[in-house]
Amino acid sequence: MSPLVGQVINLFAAVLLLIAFAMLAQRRIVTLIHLFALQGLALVGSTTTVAFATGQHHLYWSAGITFALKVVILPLILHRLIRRLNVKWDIETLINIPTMMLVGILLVVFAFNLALPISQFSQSIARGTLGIAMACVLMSFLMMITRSKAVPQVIGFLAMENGLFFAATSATYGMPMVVELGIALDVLVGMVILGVFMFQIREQFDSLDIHHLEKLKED
Amino acid sequence: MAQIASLLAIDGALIVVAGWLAIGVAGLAALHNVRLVGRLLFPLSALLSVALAGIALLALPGTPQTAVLAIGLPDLPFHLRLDALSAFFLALLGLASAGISVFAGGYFRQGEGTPPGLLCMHYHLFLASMALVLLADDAYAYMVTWEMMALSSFFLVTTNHRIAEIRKAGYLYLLVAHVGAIAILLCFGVLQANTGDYTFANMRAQHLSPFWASCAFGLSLFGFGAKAGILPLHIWLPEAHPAAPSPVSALMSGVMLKTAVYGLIRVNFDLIATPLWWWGTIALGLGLATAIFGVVFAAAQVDMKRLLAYSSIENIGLIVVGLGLAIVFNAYRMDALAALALAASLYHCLNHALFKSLLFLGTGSVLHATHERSLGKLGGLMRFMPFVAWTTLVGVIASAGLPPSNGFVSEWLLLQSFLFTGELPNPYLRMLVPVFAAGVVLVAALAGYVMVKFFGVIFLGRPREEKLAQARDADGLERLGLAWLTAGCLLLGLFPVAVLEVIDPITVAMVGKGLAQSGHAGDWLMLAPVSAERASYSPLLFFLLTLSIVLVAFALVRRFYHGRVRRAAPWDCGFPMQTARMQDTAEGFGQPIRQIFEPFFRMRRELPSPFDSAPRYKVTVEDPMWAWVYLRIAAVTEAASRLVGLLQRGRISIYLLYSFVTLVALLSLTQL
Amino acid sequence: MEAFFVLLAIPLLGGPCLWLLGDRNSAPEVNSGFSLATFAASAWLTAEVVAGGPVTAWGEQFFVDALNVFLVALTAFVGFTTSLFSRPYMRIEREKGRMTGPRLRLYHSMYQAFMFTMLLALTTNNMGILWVAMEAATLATVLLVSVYRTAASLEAAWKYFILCGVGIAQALFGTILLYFAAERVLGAEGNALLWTHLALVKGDLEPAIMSLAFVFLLVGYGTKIGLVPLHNWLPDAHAEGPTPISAVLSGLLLNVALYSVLRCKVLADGALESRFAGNMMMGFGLLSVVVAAFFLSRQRDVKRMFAYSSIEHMGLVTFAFGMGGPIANFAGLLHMTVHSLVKSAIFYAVGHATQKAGTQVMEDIRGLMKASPTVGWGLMIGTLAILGMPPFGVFASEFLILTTAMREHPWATPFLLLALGVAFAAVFSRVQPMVFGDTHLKPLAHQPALVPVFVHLGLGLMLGLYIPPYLAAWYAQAAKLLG
Amino acid sequence: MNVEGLLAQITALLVALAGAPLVMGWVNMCRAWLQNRAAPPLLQPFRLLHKLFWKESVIAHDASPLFRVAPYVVFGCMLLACMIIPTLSTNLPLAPAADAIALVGLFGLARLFISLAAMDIGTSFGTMGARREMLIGFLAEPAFLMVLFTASLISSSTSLATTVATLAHREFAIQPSLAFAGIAFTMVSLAENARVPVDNPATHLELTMIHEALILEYSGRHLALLEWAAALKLFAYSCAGLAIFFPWGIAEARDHVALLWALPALAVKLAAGGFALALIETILAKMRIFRVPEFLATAFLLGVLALLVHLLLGA
Repeated sequence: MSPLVGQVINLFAAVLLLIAFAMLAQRRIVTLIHLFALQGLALVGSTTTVAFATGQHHLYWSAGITFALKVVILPLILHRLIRRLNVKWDIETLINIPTMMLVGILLVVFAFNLALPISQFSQSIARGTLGIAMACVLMSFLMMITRSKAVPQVIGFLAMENGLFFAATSATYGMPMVVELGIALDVLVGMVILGVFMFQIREQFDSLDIHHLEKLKED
Repeated sequence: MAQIASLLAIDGALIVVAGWLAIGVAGLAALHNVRLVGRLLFPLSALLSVALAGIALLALPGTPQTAVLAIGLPDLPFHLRLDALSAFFLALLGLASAGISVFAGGYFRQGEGTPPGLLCMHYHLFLASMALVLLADDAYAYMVTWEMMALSSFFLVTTNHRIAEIRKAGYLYLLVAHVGAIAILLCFGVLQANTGDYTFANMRAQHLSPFWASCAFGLSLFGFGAKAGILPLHIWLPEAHPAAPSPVSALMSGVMLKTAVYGLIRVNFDLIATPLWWWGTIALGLGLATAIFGVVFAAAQVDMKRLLAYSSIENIGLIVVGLGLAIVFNAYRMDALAALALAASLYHCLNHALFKSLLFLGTGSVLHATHERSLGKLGGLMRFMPFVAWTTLVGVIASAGLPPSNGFVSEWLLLQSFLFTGELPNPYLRMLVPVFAAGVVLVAALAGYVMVKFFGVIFLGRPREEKLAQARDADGLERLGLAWLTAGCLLLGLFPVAVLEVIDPITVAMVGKGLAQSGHAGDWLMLAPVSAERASYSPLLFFLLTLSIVLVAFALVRRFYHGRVRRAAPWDCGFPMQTARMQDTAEGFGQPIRQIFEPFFRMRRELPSPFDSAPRYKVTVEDPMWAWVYLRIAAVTEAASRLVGLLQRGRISIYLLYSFVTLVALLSLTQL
Repeated sequence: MEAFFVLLAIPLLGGPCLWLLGDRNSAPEVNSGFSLATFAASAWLTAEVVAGGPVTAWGEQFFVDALNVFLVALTAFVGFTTSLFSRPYMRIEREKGRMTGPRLRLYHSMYQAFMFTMLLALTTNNMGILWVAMEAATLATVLLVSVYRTAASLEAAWKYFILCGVGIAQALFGTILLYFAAERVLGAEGNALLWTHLALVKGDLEPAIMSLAFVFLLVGYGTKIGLVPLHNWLPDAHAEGPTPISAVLSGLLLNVALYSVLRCKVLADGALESRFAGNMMMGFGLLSVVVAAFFLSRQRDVKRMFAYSSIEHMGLVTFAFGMGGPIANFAGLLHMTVHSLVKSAIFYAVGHATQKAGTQVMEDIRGLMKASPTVGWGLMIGTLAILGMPPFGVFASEFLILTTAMREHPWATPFLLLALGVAFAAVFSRVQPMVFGDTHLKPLAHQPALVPVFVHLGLGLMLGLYIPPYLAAWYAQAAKLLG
Repeated sequence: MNVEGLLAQITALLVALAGAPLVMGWVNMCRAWLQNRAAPPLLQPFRLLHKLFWKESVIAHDASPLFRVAPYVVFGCMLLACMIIPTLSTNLPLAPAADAIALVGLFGLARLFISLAAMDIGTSFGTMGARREMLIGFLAEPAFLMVLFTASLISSSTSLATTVATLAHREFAIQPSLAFAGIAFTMVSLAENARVPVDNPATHLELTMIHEALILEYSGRHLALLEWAAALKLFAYSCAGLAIFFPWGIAEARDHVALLWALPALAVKLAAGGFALALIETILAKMRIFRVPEFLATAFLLGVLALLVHLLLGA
């Protein structure tokens, strides 16, 4: 296995992380969707590289599914959704963006620290990828926490899945095929249900602002 | 014959339990048939009670018998054991419940909430679970039956559940019982010493360190204290007893409280091998505080059943004082004295079971005849209900602890055991214990005050309400029940030596020594637990002497003088407009006590002004433990739950943040 | 082998069938029929296990051992009784106009789908499939939570979806890490996620990875268990969804999620050789018990209250498994079983009570005993059972848990004492006036299905006094497995 | 049971029956002298009793049988008390039937009956009297028992006969515990026998009386029995006090000569005691009823103190 492949994968990992930061900082929904698609693309790239390097053929399948799902279908659905629901902007974040970036950096440091001792066990090409995957997951989590509208929250959720998928492919050469299929199915069904939900919420509250969804509480 | 009987005793006890359960089921089948339930099932159950008492008394001196039931946890079927201690309490249960059940047969009528058949079921479940509590020989069986007992009695208390107050009383009762039960459970957790074996036999074999043993003691005192009504856990008692139908109050006060005493004895004398002396002082202090508190509050009550409930608290206090003393002696291995104190406690258990049941049943009859519980609206019932009045009078004398009744015997024994504390090795205890004795005496004397108030206001004087003149005396079954308990009180009072002989095997088993009584068993007349020179008391002689003096005096007066009587109106002080409402009231009777013990009470008074056209005087006396303990606990809980409520403010971002923080925190933990 | 197939095929078929059937009048009965068939299949499987011990199937993709066999039977059984309960319940809802034809169609098909995911999660040997099934379970129920389309139910469903989705994503990361660790030992093939294989080599798994993996798995599945502070979806979803769904969420989903954690704990314990996993579970458990108890004391909505009670009980079970040891594990398994039975019974009774009263606010439900003695007694007995009153099974397990805790972790007992006391005070003070006292409630249009209530309570009662030997043997074996 | 014992017992009984009204008469005489009045004859109480016995009993309409039984019971209790207190001899066959605690119980029983009887008619005075009587009782009883306990601890026995015998055989020594006990006992006796400063036996002023309020409704033979019982009570208390604190001159088992000497000794002691009582009643004023609890609490405290002093100093 050539060091070049490792470098390529690391490059994709870096791109993923960068996009994660960008999503954290992004205010416009449309751009968020673009970034999400871009992240998917990076994921496809890294998966293909791993598949190529290790000769694990099922990873090509994984890459294919990922491409179909995360680069094509989901962004399309999301675009349709925001067109139909007529939401393009998401001005309000709950914490201001510089603070969020700062927290994001701390998270990256934290994730790297966590991953450092275990990535040495990795037989895989790119050792740093696990840390990056974890950082991506945590940053998507942060994004979900700080967004106050439904659609960006969902995108955060999907970005988290991307991080997970990246961990699965690059750190472990992919999960067994059955599992991956299952995961993909779940994500797809989840998206459909989410779509249904969005409409229901919209219908009920005339808005996708999740501030409306704060009635059930202990008072 | 005795051999055979002794061999089969535990099976006999189980048959009785099964019989009770069967009667309960039969009651369920005859849900609304009052006649069947009252005339057949309850008297039948009373017969079973008598049988149980007989079996228990036969089994008492024998060797412990065991049995294993096929139910329970997989490795822990119900272990049962009938030893002297449980036999004694079973006999107590049998004796008291026989009278109560017969009375209940005449008492329960239609239209009081729960249908009679269901009531019959709860009632017999209650009886059966009490019997099983006394038989249980492993922690699980004990706890299951213990809680069944609480549960069935809860349903009995809330028989009349349409009334919100009664519901509240039942709730409070079950809550305290449940918290207490958890404490008992934890106590067993300590005693099993991590062996995973919950049989009492295993617990006996464990040698606990002083720390763990003290934990067990504390937990048992809390747990059983909650059931018995030791300060400040007594709070449910004065609520639940008035709420429950009278036979149920009788059963709860007379028997159920004793199961808690049984538990205390079982744990602290049987299961824990090595008691520490300071446990005894704690029990003494708590017991005395409970007794004083109970009796002082009893004096201030204006509801007859509430008064009796506080009086029960007092009696439990005295019993615990005796147990505390026994623990102290036991810790110093002064076996004979420990036996004396323990015997006093046990004797008092038995006495209290009978006379308090009798008094509660008496109030039941009064309640039925008048539909009135408030002392302020009763009076003069002796003329309309002579049978109830005279039987109650026996209970009153016993409760006041006066000779020649049974109540006096146990107080006498208790005071005797106090007088030997000069031999204690610990100088502080030597000084402290006489002070406790003084307290006990004070309680006993105050009990007399309370009982005069109780009897005098209900049965004596003139009827304070018109309708009381229509009151009818108790009939058939009710009379039988009252008579049974009255006879019990008298016999226990007159033949204490026989009772102490029964108690002897228990003290031998628990503290290793019986009373000296058994040494010269021929002297059945004279109660002299240590030696005749030290102290002696012969109630029978005492009673016969008094009786003969009274009779001789009567005969002589009639012989030498005359028996003429003229009826006239009482002396009215020259004030002709006297009505029955002008009699002294229950509030008035309690007034001196309220004044002397003012700091105890939380009193609210509404005093009329001289210009009121319709003057009203109202005084409410509250239990200070409410404000001091319970309301504070409630407030703290409230505050805590308000704080906890802040966790859930409805914002999904915050919820996600919780997950996030939890995740990060746990991940950080892995790095440690 | 066939039993697995039948067991999973019936609900899998049932979903589409009921979808096709739509809102015909017979749909509830068909739903019950499928559930009954599932239950029969589970009985078959159970019988096979009783006869021949642990079974695997399809290249070890499925397996049943002592730990999950009783859960399979329990799940199928509760699924069946809930379907019985839901027949009159849904008819009444429909007459009230709260359910419409399409909603009923969704309800019935998703019900079967949910059952499928539950059984799949329980029987699969593959940790990855386990994750898939858990996620699918969320998806199957989320639309049912919002089936009434009220603002509150939408909100509840949204929270359910997002919180559980995010949570379960963590579990996926944990699963990946698990795979990452396993791959080094078992090689990069399909078997590396098979639990039976993992269990064989658990001592060789890299501790550093496994500790991270367990944290992610615990947080992930813990969200579904409803462990505080990850529990926030649970009361909302229980309160706002239809009552049969509350019953299966409480009675089945929480159990299955806990089961997943247990599988992971076995592996983590084997790898870490320390009490790390156990301590973490004890911490979560204790926190859940205490916090839930205080939440209980501020409830007004009856279903919400019993949802918090589920959190409390799940906390207690988690605490028990955290303690470990044969007795505590045994108690935990028993508690799972009985809690599932009793809590679902309570929800059935509550369902009818709320339909009678037309509200879930407890202050407006009064005197059930008078309006309908059976519902009243059902609720009363169920409540007493769930509060740990003997002779019900809940008490048996609490007995074992508390006595064990007293000696092994005495520091925890004051908290438990406090929590159980507060919980008792809170729940009972609310249920008592609901059951007793006078009433203005009117009888229902359809005969309520009370057989399930009393069958469940009867089983709960039985488990307190007598545990069948084979069940006890399974518990003991599973307890040993859990260490 | 031996002949001497029987003889002593019967003597004690007769002495009590006859002596009690005499003591009463003696106290009244002394008091009259001290107050510069003409004294009634010593036998006046006997005449009073005789007169009352002959009179018709007037009973309220509402009175229950309890009302009529009570005087006999009270009389019986008091007589029994006199029989078990070692007045002349410690060799009393009936003494083992009741010890010091039972003695207090006996007084308590009498108190219970008289109070209940007072409540029976339902007039305000009766109930008020009963309430006050019980109030005094619940404070006096423990104090009395503490005094007896102090004596019991010295002799390690609660049996009155043993106690007195032990005390009589000791060398004379100043015992602080007994001194405390003695004061307590005096206070208790005053309260229990309805004497000044707690009650005034000579008054019928309704609002202040205690004992008289209790027996207000009684007349004729019932009143006679109650008056006699009151005299017996005073006698019993006096004898008990004398036996404990001045135990000299009391005969012991099988000592015929001593029994002969015991009677004059008792007469002298009673005379002195009666005079002291009259003196106290003359010097002190009656206190308000609300002061009584304080008075008796002091007595109780002194009793406890006596007990503690004994344990502390061993004396």
